Amino acid sequence: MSETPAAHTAAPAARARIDTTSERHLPWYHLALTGLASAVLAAIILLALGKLSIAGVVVLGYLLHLIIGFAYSRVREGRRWATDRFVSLLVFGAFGLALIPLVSLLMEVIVRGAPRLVAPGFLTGDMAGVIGGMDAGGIWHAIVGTLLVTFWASVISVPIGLFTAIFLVEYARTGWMKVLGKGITFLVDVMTGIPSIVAGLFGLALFVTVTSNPGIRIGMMGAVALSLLMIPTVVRSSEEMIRLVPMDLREASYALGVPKWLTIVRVVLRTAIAGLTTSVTLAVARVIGETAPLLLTVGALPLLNTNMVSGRMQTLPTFINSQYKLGNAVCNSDTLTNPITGIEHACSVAINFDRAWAAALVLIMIVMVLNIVARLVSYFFAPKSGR
Amino acid sequence: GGSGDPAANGGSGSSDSGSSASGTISGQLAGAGASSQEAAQGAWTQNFIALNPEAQVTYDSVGSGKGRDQFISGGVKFAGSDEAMKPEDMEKAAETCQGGTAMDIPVYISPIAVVYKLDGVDNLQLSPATVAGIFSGQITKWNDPAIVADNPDANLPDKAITPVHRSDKSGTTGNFTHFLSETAPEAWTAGEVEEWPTDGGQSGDGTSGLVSTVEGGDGTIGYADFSKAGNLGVAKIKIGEEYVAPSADGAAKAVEASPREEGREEGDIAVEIDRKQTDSGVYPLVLVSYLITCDTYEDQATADLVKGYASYVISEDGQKAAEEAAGSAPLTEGLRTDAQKSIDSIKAKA
Amino acid sequence: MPQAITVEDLNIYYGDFLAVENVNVVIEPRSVTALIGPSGCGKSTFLRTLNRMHEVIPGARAEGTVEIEGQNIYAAGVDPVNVRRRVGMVFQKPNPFPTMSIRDNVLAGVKLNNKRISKSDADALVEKSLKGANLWNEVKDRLDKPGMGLSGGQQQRLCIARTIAVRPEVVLMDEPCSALDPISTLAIEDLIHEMKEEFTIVIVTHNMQQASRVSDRTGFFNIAGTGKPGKLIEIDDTEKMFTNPANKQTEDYISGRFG
Amino acid sequence: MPQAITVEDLNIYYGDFLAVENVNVVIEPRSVTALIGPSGCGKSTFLRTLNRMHEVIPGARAEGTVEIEGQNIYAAGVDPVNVRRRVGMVFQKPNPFPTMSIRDNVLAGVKLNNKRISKSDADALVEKSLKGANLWNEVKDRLDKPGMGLSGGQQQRLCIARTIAVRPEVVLMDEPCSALDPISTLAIEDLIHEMKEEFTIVIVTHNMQQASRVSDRTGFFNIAGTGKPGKLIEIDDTEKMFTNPANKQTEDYISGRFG
Amino acid sequence: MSTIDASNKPAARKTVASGSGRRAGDTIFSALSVGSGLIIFLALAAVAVFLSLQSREAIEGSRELTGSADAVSLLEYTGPLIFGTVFAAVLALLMAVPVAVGIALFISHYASRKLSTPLGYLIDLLAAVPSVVFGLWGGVWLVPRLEPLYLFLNKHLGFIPLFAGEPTAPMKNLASASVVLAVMILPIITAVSREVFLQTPRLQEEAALALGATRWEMIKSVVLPFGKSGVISASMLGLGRALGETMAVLMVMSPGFTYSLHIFEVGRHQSIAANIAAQSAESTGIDMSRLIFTGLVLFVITFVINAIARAIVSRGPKS
Ligand SMILES: Nc1ncnc2c1ncn2[C@@H]1O[C@H](COP(=O)(O)OP(=O)(O)OP(=O)(O)O)[C@@H](O)[C@H]1O
Ligand SMILES: Nc1ncnc2c1ncn2[C@@H]1O[C@H](COP(=O)(O)OP(=O)(O)OP(=O)(O)O)[C@@H](O)[C@H]1O
Ligand SMILES: [Mg+2]
Ligand SMILES: [Mg+2]
Repeated sequence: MSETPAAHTAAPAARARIDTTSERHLPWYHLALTGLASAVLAAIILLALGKLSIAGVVVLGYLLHLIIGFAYSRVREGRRWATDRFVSLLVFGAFGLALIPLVSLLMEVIVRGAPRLVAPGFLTGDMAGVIGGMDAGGIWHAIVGTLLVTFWASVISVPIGLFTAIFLVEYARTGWMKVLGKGITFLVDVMTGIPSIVAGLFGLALFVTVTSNPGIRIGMMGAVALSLLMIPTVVRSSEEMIRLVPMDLREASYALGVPKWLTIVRVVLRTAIAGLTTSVTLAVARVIGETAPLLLTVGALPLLNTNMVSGRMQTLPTFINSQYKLGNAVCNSDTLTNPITGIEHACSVAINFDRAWAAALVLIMIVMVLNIVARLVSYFFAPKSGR
Repeated sequence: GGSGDPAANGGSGSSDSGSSASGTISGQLAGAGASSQEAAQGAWTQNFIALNPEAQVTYDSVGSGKGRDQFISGGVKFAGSDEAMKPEDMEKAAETCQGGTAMDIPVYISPIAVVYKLDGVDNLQLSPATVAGIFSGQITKWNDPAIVADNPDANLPDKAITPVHRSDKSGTTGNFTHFLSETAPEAWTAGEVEEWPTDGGQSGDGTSGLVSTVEGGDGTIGYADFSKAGNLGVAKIKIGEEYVAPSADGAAKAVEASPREEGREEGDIAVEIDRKQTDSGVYPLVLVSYLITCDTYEDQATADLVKGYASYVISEDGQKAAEEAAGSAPLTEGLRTDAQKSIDSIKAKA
Repeated sequence: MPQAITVEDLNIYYGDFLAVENVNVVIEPRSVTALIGPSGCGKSTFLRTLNRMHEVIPGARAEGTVEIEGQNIYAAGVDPVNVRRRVGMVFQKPNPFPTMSIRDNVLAGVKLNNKRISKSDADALVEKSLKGANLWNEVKDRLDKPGMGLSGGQQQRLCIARTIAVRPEVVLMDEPCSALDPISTLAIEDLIHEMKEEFTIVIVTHNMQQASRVSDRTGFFNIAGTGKPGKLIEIDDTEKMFTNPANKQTEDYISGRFG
Repeated sequence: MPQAITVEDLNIYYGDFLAVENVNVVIEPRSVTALIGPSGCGKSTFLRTLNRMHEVIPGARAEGTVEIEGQNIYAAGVDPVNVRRRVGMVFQKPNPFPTMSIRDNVLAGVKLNNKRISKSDADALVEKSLKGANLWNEVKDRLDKPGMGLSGGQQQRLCIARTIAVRPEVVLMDEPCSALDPISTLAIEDLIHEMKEEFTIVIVTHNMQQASRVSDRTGFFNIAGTGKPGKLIEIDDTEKMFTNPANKQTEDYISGRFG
Repeated sequence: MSTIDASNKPAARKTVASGSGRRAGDTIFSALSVGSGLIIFLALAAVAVFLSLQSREAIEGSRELTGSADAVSLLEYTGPLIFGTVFAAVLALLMAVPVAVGIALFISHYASRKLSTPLGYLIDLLAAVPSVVFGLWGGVWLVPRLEPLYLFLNKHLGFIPLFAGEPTAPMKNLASASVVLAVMILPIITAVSREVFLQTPRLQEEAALALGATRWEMIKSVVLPFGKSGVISASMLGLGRALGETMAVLMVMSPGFTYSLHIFEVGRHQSIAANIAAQSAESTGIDMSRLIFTGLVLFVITFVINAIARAIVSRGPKS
């Protein structure tokens, strides 16, 4: 040892005073200043190029700030703080970036969907007798259909998914169970890759074979097809959540003479409930907008049908899809008469698109509500850290 | 299923409807098939239900191919198809049709428009060869001499042409390419295809996808049901010596004047559209879509139901409803008479 | 009736690694047995075999016999859950249930097993157990607050309250006081004194004074080196162990402490 | 040069809850100061304000001044990261980095400041730090194994090694020995003796003997009751505190321990 | 306290050995767990069998097996589809994972508690948007706005094969499809990563901070290693979705069947799922069978990709 480690890490001379100016954390407004400078510079550059726009200033300004902020911090605060600043900027940038699609998408859907959404009878009516460009029609039947099909898909996949996750975390620890567990984990991963349309084809083939009725189209088929898509999401994310429950807690419970299954139910699941609700909500959100499998399995119907095991059903995604596919409507005459109610309606060329956007808005709102419910659940059941 | 269910699997007609003594038809009937017919079928089913409140007819627009498949397997009692049944399909359908035969009945005629988006050009006129040149990639500029020759008065820009085709397999593509291969065989060599024959290029899924792609670009051109053209420019096509805009009338006339396919069973009406006809006012770039039914069903109830529905579809009322709802061309009198004859032959298994 | 625990030829493994070798010992009923020894010698490991908590770790297993009430708890057909209900355990790190209030934490042993208990009984049990753990005065006004809100020492006392609320026959304690302040420690030590009237207690501790204060008998574990198995070197009356141990290793270890 | 730490009018809050009230104290350089007091009185809380670790907890804040080298570490513009680099900390529960090997755990702090440390320097530093924490012999053959594979006591010693590897000016220790066996404890205590030649050390301990053995000065914190703030009752030379404390509370507490 | 003692009095205590080995609750529960695992096994086996049976016609009728020049070559048919599918999904993943990790970190370690909950909620909302709507939005809003960026990259970085080629408007190309896919898989990766990051043991974070680490250094040395496997499995979830996504790709990309690296060119790529959706309506017989065969191939691709991911994860340091 030619040199003791202390010599270079702890030699008093090498120690800077705490308030040393060579490396110190500058207050936040330095960041704001560099940000402002970057924005101004961006504006000037764009002006020089003759391409000034707000979006351009934001984007170029952000990129410039990455460089300028870093360089400034590197000089004034040193390498470590500069890196820290840089990463903070990246992280904030990532968030801002994600807001772009989110906001624009919501805006787009709201702007295009809201007018039709508030039209009388849109939320409460169905499509009976609504033909051509008739400026009428509602989606109540599709809302109910979507909720039913998704509900039943959850009824099928949440228990299976949750129990599988429990198996993977709590049981598949030694011996043949571990081998089986590895196999299942792998298969679940593969399952995430099943294209939704294949799930639909499978659900169709399954029911046709079992009932030997080639024309069968019922809500339950859709639920089964969707659960095929939902299960892997449930398994994967709830597995993650259950794994995060500290071993300590299980041991504490075992030591109190609580059997394994009660420990899992009352301690593990209870502790993980917040994460589990998120998983299930995510899984529901994953499938609630699926079109292709439902198209093949539940068909379409302009009326309300709440029977899951008999008759076709309308759902929001297939409704959106078919309205979009119908495209521009024909308006050869100014008015159209609903053959069932006999009421005369105006004709609108864009009505199909309007209905599609409005239905999309409703679908998003449904998931929002589901999310809020899930959040309330996790809020009330999450571990109380008390800190 | 009982009549309480809003819809059920194909054709399980309720027992009391058999002789339709009350004058109304009842029972449940499911059909599936071409998406081109979706708007028209919507109008037909809804109107039919309004006329026969005891009846329940549904139509899933799953595509012609799937519709024929389901019809052959017995999943649905009628199908909608942009193409007449092929002979081998006819054989397969014999079982579903209780040993009888399946029938193609033309019910939906729609002109196909060549749509485009090109600022400053409102009245585009194109000859079939030019269209074929554009879509086969030989003509790439809007101010190409061939286009200029068709439009001597227009102010055509020096802009690239972006042809847009259907990315899905479709009857519209089939009719469009058939038209090109018949009228401009030198320029269009790929023949009649339902799937676009060449790789690459701009395309859209379904009519809506195609229309929105054409709308989304500049200097784009595509083909779509005339009724779906929306705000896009619609080109006049050179038929004979005239430039003809697509119209319901012209389409119906073109179908009327076309021969029937030979060698078909009695009652099976497959139109072989004559794309080369040049009579004044005809528009032979047209799509004919069929209703496919059996001539024999397993029970009287189903037979009555199908018969009633099909009759309504081809009736003057039905065709008018489709015209209003879907912008299709009403069947001409001659075709309707033949179709009615076929429909009248529908019966239950002895 | 608390019973003697008889351990015979016990070998304890983590997978293929023999962590503790050939333990033979009789633990007297209604007494406090302290286990001491250097870090890593297998005290915790051994303790956890006494209520079959060891096997909770994947791959961990024990060979040999541990008899309670003359019944080998490792015999075929014995339900580890039953064993653990009668042999309670307090851990080294405090581990209250994060989803439960202080009150529910104390009642966990009862409630998690879906047992029904009247509110007044529950209240009485909570008070008694918390008093036993010397925590009552600090938390009595916030029994419905989460258990995680307590300081480290308070949390550990909560865990002790939880364990004694089940009133097991045997209580195993793995350095229960290492996170406690002297006053709480003292209270726990007093409690251990009280408890041995009724329970058999085995306690792992690093604090030799604590061992000498609370225990009737003391066992000394040692380890020859890393990767070697731990062994029970000697077990004897506490007084004898701390004044006149039979084994040289024990003497070295104990005198090192007081050196 | 290690420096005195001067604390003036320090109030420490968790959100709205005043946890520690009005501390005024001067901690001598190159000395060991022990902090004792009952559980929950705010020893850990106070300790954590000395290197601004307190503010890591959401809602937690401190008011007042803490001067090191005559510079108030709570002054505007002072970088808490710089403070922490010079005021190291060992925690109550061992917390090695689970994804790192033993070697990397020791080097974790050093690598932050000095990216390009040569392999031989690093080796030497690892060895020296681990020896200082009395862990070298146990782990020298498995430096590349994960730190979590060690027993609790070994883990805590690894954390100590990690902290002293950075060689800070001040070392704060929050019950560093509560999970250690006597032999390791002794080694750490020796190490503390050695370290005070160069460092200022503040140690929280429940073990009053440890306080009397290692510290030059001892501070006693107390709390009037739950929900009340903790207070520094008295601080004085260790010998005086344990033989003749000025304050009645201190005497009660200390004699309770030895009762 | 007589009541308590009564419930625990020695007479009421059974012996240690009482009870019949394992209890019924445990047996049922573990049977349910294993059973659920087996159901997944069966479901997947059923899907695999279904796909294989249905694609038999295409395989048997392929040029490879029949040798006839008229028959469609499965290799030639499927190859570009595999390429397009994986290309789009991988691009989407490359774009989404860094952003998702950034957002997850933002929510877990940068934003204040008060802010982070609604922000997390906002991102979760994206998961709720049905893919048809993504398709609509992608076509109407996104594609025109990406156009200048594409042209810029194409012009100035065109020497990179990825950005080369001739972009034509509307930009219904692989790049647009990947961006839409990235947006679609963002919420699921974010949600899972965020949850994992939030679970990082406080003690370890404090350990790093106490050693004088900056926030980023703390995150780098503690949070990311702790969350690594979570992020990887979240990414696998996202990748699975990207590989199998149908409607959005269908609506945003003009398909083509080539092995082109030029992501800005239209009509060069197609994904398996979108191709099935586009073609299946009008396909019957062997054509349909061929489409189902591509579904089988997608299945196998997920198999392979997951196997690779697994190998990567298990090679990392074990805790
Ligand atoms: N889960 C485990 N897997 C593998 N080995 C383990 C495990 N837990 C402990 N060991 C090893 O078993 C031996 C005994 O460990 P144990 O925790 O019982 O020691 P201890 O005497 O309780 O130590 P301490 O006083 O530090 O708590 C040690 O060598 C340790 O490394
Ligand atoms: N994160 C927190 N949030 C709110 N209050 C806290 C937090 N941590 C501790 N407290 C409270 O602050 C007070 C002082 O706690 P502290 O942990 O400093 O005590 P201590 O003296 O270190 O106790 P022990 O000896 O048990 O470690 C206690 O009343 C405790 O409940
Ligand atoms: Mg131990
Ligand atoms: Mg403390």
